[in-house]
Amino acid sequence: EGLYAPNMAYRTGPFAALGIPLMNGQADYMTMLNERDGGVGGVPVDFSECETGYSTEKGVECYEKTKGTAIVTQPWSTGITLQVLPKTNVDEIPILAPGYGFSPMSEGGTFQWAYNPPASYWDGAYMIVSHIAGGDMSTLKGKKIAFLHLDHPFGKEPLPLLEQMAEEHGFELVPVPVGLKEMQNQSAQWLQIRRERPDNVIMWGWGAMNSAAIQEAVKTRYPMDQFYGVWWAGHDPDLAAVGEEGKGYKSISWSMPQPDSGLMADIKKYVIDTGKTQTTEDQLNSVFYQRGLVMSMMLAEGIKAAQEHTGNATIGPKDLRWGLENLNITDEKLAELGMEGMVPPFSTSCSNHTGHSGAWILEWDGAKFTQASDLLQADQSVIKSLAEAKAAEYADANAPWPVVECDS
Amino acid sequence: MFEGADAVMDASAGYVTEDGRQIGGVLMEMKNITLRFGGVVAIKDISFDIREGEIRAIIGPNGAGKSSMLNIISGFYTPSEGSVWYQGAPRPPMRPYEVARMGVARTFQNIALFEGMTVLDNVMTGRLTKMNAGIANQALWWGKARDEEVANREKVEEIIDFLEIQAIRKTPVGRLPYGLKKRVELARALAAEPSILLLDEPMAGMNVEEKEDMSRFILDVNDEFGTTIALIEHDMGVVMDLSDRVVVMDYGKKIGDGTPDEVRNNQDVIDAYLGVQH
Amino acid sequence: MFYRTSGQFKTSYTADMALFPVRQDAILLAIILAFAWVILPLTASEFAFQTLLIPILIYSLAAMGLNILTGYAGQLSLGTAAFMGVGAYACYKLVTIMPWMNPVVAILLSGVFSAGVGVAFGIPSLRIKGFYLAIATLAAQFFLVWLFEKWAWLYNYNASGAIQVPTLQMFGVTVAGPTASSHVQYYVVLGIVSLMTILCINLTRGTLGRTWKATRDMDIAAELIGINLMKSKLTAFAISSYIVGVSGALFVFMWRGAAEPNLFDIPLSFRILFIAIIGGLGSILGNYLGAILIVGLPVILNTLPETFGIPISSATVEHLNIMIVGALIVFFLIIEPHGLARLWALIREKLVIWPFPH
Amino acid sequence: MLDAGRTQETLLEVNNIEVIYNHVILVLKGVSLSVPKGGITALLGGNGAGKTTTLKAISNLLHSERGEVTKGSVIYKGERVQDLDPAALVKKGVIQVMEGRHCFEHLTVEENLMTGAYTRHDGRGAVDADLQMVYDYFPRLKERRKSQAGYTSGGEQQMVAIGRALMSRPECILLDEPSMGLAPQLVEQIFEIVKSVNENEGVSFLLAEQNTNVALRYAHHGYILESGRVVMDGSAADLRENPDVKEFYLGMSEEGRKSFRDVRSYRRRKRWLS
Amino acid sequence: MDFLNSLLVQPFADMFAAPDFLMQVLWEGLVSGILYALIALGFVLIFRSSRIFNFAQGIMVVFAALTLVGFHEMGVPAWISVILSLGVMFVLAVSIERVVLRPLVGQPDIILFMATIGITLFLIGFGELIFGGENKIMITEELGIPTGEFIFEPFGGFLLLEQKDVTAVVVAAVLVIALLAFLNKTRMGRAIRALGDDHQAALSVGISLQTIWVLVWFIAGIIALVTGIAWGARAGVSFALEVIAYKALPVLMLGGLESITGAIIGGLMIGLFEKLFEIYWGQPLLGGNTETWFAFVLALFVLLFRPQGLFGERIIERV
Ligand SMILES: Nc1ncnc2c1ncn2[C@@H]1O[C@H](COP(=O)(O)OP(=O)(O)OP(=O)(O)O)[C@@H](O)[C@H]1O
Ligand SMILES: Nc1ncnc2c1ncn2[C@@H]1O[C@H](COP(=O)(O)OP(=O)(O)OP(=O)(O)O)[C@@H](O)[C@H]1O
Ligand SMILES: [Mg+2]
Ligand SMILES: [Mg+2]
Repeated sequence: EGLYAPNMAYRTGPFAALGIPLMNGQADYMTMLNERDGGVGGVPVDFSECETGYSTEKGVECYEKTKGTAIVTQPWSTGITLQVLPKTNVDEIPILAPGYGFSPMSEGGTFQWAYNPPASYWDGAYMIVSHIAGGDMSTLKGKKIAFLHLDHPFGKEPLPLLEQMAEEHGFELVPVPVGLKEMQNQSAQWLQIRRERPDNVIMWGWGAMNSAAIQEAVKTRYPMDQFYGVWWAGHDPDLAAVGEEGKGYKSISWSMPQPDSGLMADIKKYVIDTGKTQTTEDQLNSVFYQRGLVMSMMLAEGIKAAQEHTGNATIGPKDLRWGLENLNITDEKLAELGMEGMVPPFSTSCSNHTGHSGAWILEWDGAKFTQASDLLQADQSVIKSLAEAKAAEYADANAPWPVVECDS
Repeated sequence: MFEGADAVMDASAGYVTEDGRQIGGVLMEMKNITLRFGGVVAIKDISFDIREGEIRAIIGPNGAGKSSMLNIISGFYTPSEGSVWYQGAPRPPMRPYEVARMGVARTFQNIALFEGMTVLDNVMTGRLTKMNAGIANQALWWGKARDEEVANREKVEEIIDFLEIQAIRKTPVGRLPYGLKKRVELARALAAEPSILLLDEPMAGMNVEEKEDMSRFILDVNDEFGTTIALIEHDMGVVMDLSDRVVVMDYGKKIGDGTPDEVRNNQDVIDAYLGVQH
Repeated sequence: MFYRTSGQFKTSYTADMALFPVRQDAILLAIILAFAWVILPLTASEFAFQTLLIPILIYSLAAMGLNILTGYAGQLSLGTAAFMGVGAYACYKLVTIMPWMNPVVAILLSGVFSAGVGVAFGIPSLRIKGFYLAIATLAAQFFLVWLFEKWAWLYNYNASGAIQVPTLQMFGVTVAGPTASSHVQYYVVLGIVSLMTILCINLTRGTLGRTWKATRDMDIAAELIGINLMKSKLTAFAISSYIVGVSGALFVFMWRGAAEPNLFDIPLSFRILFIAIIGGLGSILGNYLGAILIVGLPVILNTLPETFGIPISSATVEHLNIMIVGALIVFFLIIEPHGLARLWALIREKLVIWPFPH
Repeated sequence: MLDAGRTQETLLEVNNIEVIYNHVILVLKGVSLSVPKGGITALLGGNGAGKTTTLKAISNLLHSERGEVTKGSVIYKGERVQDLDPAALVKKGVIQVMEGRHCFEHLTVEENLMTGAYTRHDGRGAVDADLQMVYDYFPRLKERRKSQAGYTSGGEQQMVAIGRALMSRPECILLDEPSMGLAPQLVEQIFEIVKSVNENEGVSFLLAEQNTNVALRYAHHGYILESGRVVMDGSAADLRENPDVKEFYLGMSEEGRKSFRDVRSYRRRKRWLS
Repeated sequence: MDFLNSLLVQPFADMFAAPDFLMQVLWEGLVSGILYALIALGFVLIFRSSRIFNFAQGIMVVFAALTLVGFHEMGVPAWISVILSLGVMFVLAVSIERVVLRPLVGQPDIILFMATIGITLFLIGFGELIFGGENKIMITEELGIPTGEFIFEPFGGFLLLEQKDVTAVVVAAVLVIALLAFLNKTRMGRAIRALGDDHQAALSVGISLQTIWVLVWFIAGIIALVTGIAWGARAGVSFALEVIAYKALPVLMLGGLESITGAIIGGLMIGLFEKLFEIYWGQPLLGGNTETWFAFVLALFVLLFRPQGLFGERIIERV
């Protein structure tokens, strides 16, 4: 039958706008492997989707439905991730949550079955703040930074880190929550921003919230170059709607579209031209579509590692867990995959389920996103200690929670 | 099975009717009642009394304020001026359900049955004031709740027998024809064992035969249980035959009060209401 | 023929008021109970427990709570989910503050909190009626969900703002948390739901039930025949919210394992309202029928394309699902506006006189 | 009191109709009657006899109550009208005044009357003239023209309902229990108006009534309906003299009017039911 | 003391300190209020004519806007797209009348309410199937709606009014006046109101339910399209817009379910008060986001004193 790696997609509901290009990218990568190489290690990958509409309830239903035969769970929402996290300990099935989920999941000793490579939200928040500081955190003193976020587990994720940093570096953090129902009607939030006059705005937004926020920012005359978004807030069409006026807007990203890469050539050849996709032509070089490719690459590499480790082409969830824990995405590896520059190199281990690849700042130039920084890195000494503390807290609150000591 | 009001009555009052029934003292008295709705004056300074054991009719043209008067008696409207005296004392302002618990039961001009319930349940609601088992008891269908249910069911069955509606006991009232609905409404009112029963056009929309039945029930209730009855009706035949005394209202004012014969011959009443002499 | 009731005479009012005056009903119920308590647990798969059995029971209970308020007492509420939330958060606080507490006791206790909140939000019903009241209940819906989001104490200051069910044990058996077995959870849910059902049946056929129905059918008349509307409405709010609260606690503790505030948002309220209405307002049985339909239908629809091997993307299936559920709601309302329970009653009436048409 | 001068041309004819509610409740079991042009025809009978149902079957208002005519036909001016919708029938000149008044509570009295002219397309002038006519018949309505119908008294509402029907310039009015809940004087008044509308405007009436006494005084012809069947019919004068009608519908015994106090005795059964 | 200060003194001090900001807040409130009111108008119209509480009004807004954008994406010129979208709304009205309303005539209110929720679900599924879930951009410029800004500098501050918002306000005003005239002065309008009071009686005087309902749902569809354009111009068009439709509910409650005037005034009040509350009390004191519930609570309080809303028809309670 092949390797069953279902994806809990959301092509419906209020967040579909974001989900569709990402899920297209993910699916296309696997289709390409199946077409070109007959799958991974000669075994085809069954990458069918289970629609959740970003509803946690449906997500759990998908999890229950697939967990018997699936080798991995890709929950695709922080809410679903949190929900299935305890269950995976029992069911022994790895969660792959690339670039989302619960930041302390990097602590592999505590979260043995959860992986969120290549970077966590805390990494992202840290890098944005350090970019604002221009590398010198002391310049932050006395600054005011507004944190515009979805009032939802996802949006609140970076708060503990940002609060800690604000205290440490002496800037004022103004959290500005956006309710799920207010996503498209943010005038109150932007009035607050106008009143507070923050030096920077960091946005942790999702779905329709981002485009509304960008439009409001333009309207309020907020200087775009002081406005930063998480990697989910760097969706090309959102910016295209404001065009020139969005010039200067920045988004952190651990992926970078590479239109001329070898991978894209293969994708075109095996997937697009054969019509085995839902992708539209104009999506191909967007940030989100190509990020989807990277996500599936991580899964495929995990599978490969597991196959090599066990010596079997057909692997189970436990084997994949080992594979995801031993990802080693080097520059050479990326070159081999035809993905140079699409994602920074990183590797995972038992004590590091995230990889902490670092990320770039992308900047909207009025027509497209361009790379606007070198590779940034979060200071892991700060993040690690916070993650350890929060992981311990989590294990405590959910006792008895199995925890292992990591050797590596 | 019903006891009338057992309060002490004004001993001096009381009279004997033509057919020899002893009527007691004043049970309820309206004193200078005025009722306004915004600018509309529905009732203007009306006073009259209802004596224990009598059948008192209220008649008058449409919109005279008869139903409003009944609504005042049963506490649904609060008079703008004046007050209702009950058993010799002014009644403090109270909610309709409190009035009902004092022994005032009624039927409605436009049938107000609980359409979603069966006849039996409708009549049982008339006895809700008599049931007071706790929620826990009821939830477990145990002890007091259960005994109460059985005891009250027996009472209700007596009333159902009395009004000859046994056959439709378990029928949802929504499905009943008009005449039977009116009868069920009467049953519900009787179930409360009222000391005074207010009937708002109990015979509207009935044919002669059914009116005859209804008359029989009203007389029996009055006779057997000594229940005081206040009655609004447009069928002059019924009013003249059944009632002991009649109040006539017109545009919110009282234009006559007395025995049916007195009223029938009152020129004001003829002009305002009867049209031709009945 | 199987449903012939002739020959079954009642000789006392007590017998006439028994729960199942018709023998066949009692037999049918016995069969269903046997299924629920013995046969299903033996045969059902893990998937069936998690996506059908447990949620159907929990949704039935929530709908029953709503039905008390809307179907029996006539007060339309659109805020059911928020009261489930109150139950769930109350239960979470109870078990985290007092970890020694028996989980079932905690679940039953948590209903008390939502009953209290329910009464507070029920007070406007004394003045406000009909759709105005329905919209007013949305105030509870939106305010409470907002509160779940903002009041960090409720979720023990978790960074994510979500609550996570800890592992709970009762008499040495794990009943909640990730390691609890579906069988155990199913029995806990079934036990509580069965108990609540019996209590609800008794309440709705007795004094209180009649008070509520009178309030529903014509509140003015009810007050004029001696019913204290305030008491009637507020008890309905209290009892309804209690049941809904318990169902909310079960929802999170016996099924979902975790919850974020917007889980208790308006779509859940509507789903429960659907169950109550499609099942039949003013009926206890209807809640089960409605839940089977509304919970079961999407699960079945989801598996259909696979079973028939129709190549169709999961998103399209989802779109079609939503359309079909919407269309079916309209369809069932047209077939029998009084719900599946009434449909069953009609069938039963026909069976009683079968083989004669009238 | 059949008017000799009137034409005997049949305006409306009901042939053996059967009506079933909710697919199961058989209410009319073959009712036939005819309404002569320019006449007042009374449909009498007890509660639940099927009077309202008959009228609704004619005016095609049964559908919204889940009822349907399963047999027989309704002929108006020689044309089958069963399959028309109510609006088309109103245009043809048949309008029903429903039992229990059914005014539009939140519309003013005058707006209520104006809705009666909904199907008309003969210009403002004509409608205004008819409005004036209605006010002439019912001066009381003119006084209350600006108040919401929901706040007018029962009698006034009945006047509104009849006036509203007149506004459609009908040829035939189906009048359902006009006397219900009205004071005796008003009952007379309303029937007087019916009579003068009938005489002055030439409108035919089919009226369902429980108040047999009054109805037979104003009608030309009567039908008596019991449990969904016509059990008797004849000219109003004949019916009034019939001993059964006298006993059961007029409340008279051989010795004249009975008192309601004396009805506690055993009653004779109706002959036609045994 | 501190608390009282921040509750009763500070907000007003803030208002005085930055009057230009206050004016901006009021304007934003006003604009969202108008947009809520537009959604509410559709509700009111349908409620008046049939006592149906049309929950689908919100989704009709989304659906209408998506249709418009969808046609334009297919290359149809903007104004032709508008006409085609109106055609679609008409077909929708006819189908809803045929398939849903006609078989349900005479059923209790709550059943019809449920049916409209069924319609809502159907339209969501259907709309996503056809248009996909992506956020679309309203064709504001193509429709000739001005997109510039008016900038004022009151008290030396800064006040920005977007021209498209101004357009929305003007359109809303025109729509309301037209609707009021239609309902109160025309034969059809009277028939619509009559129908709302008593279906049976309306039938009996020859008012055709079918015609009126199709008409009313079609007008509601037109209002939905206008609303969709106005909202879409602000926030883009996607199904996420549906949640905004909930805001029409407190507006209805406050204004009264059957009042056109009520919808407008209720909308303005809700828009203004919720914005003021959020900015001056909600954000500083309650952690923000009070807009999700404030409107409902405000309406609830008003209802405690006027159970039929500010402009609703008095509930006639008689026995
Ligand atoms: N709740 C109310 N609000 C405003 N006006 C009212 C109200 N109730 C009654 N009225 C008015 O008071 C007057 C008296 O009405 P009431 O119902 O008492 O008359 P009635 O004598 O019972 O007439 P009928 O014989 O037609 O029943 C009428 O003009 C009526 O419109
Ligand atoms: N919508 C309905 N569904 C079911 N049965 C009905 C319906 N309407 C009337 N009936 C039944 O049909 C029978 C005849 O009713 P109808 O209203 O025609 O009687 P009526 O002669 O007008 O009586 P009344 O004098 O009470 O108005 C009654 O038994 C009634 O219960
Ligand atoms: Mg009256
Ligand atoms: Mg009738």
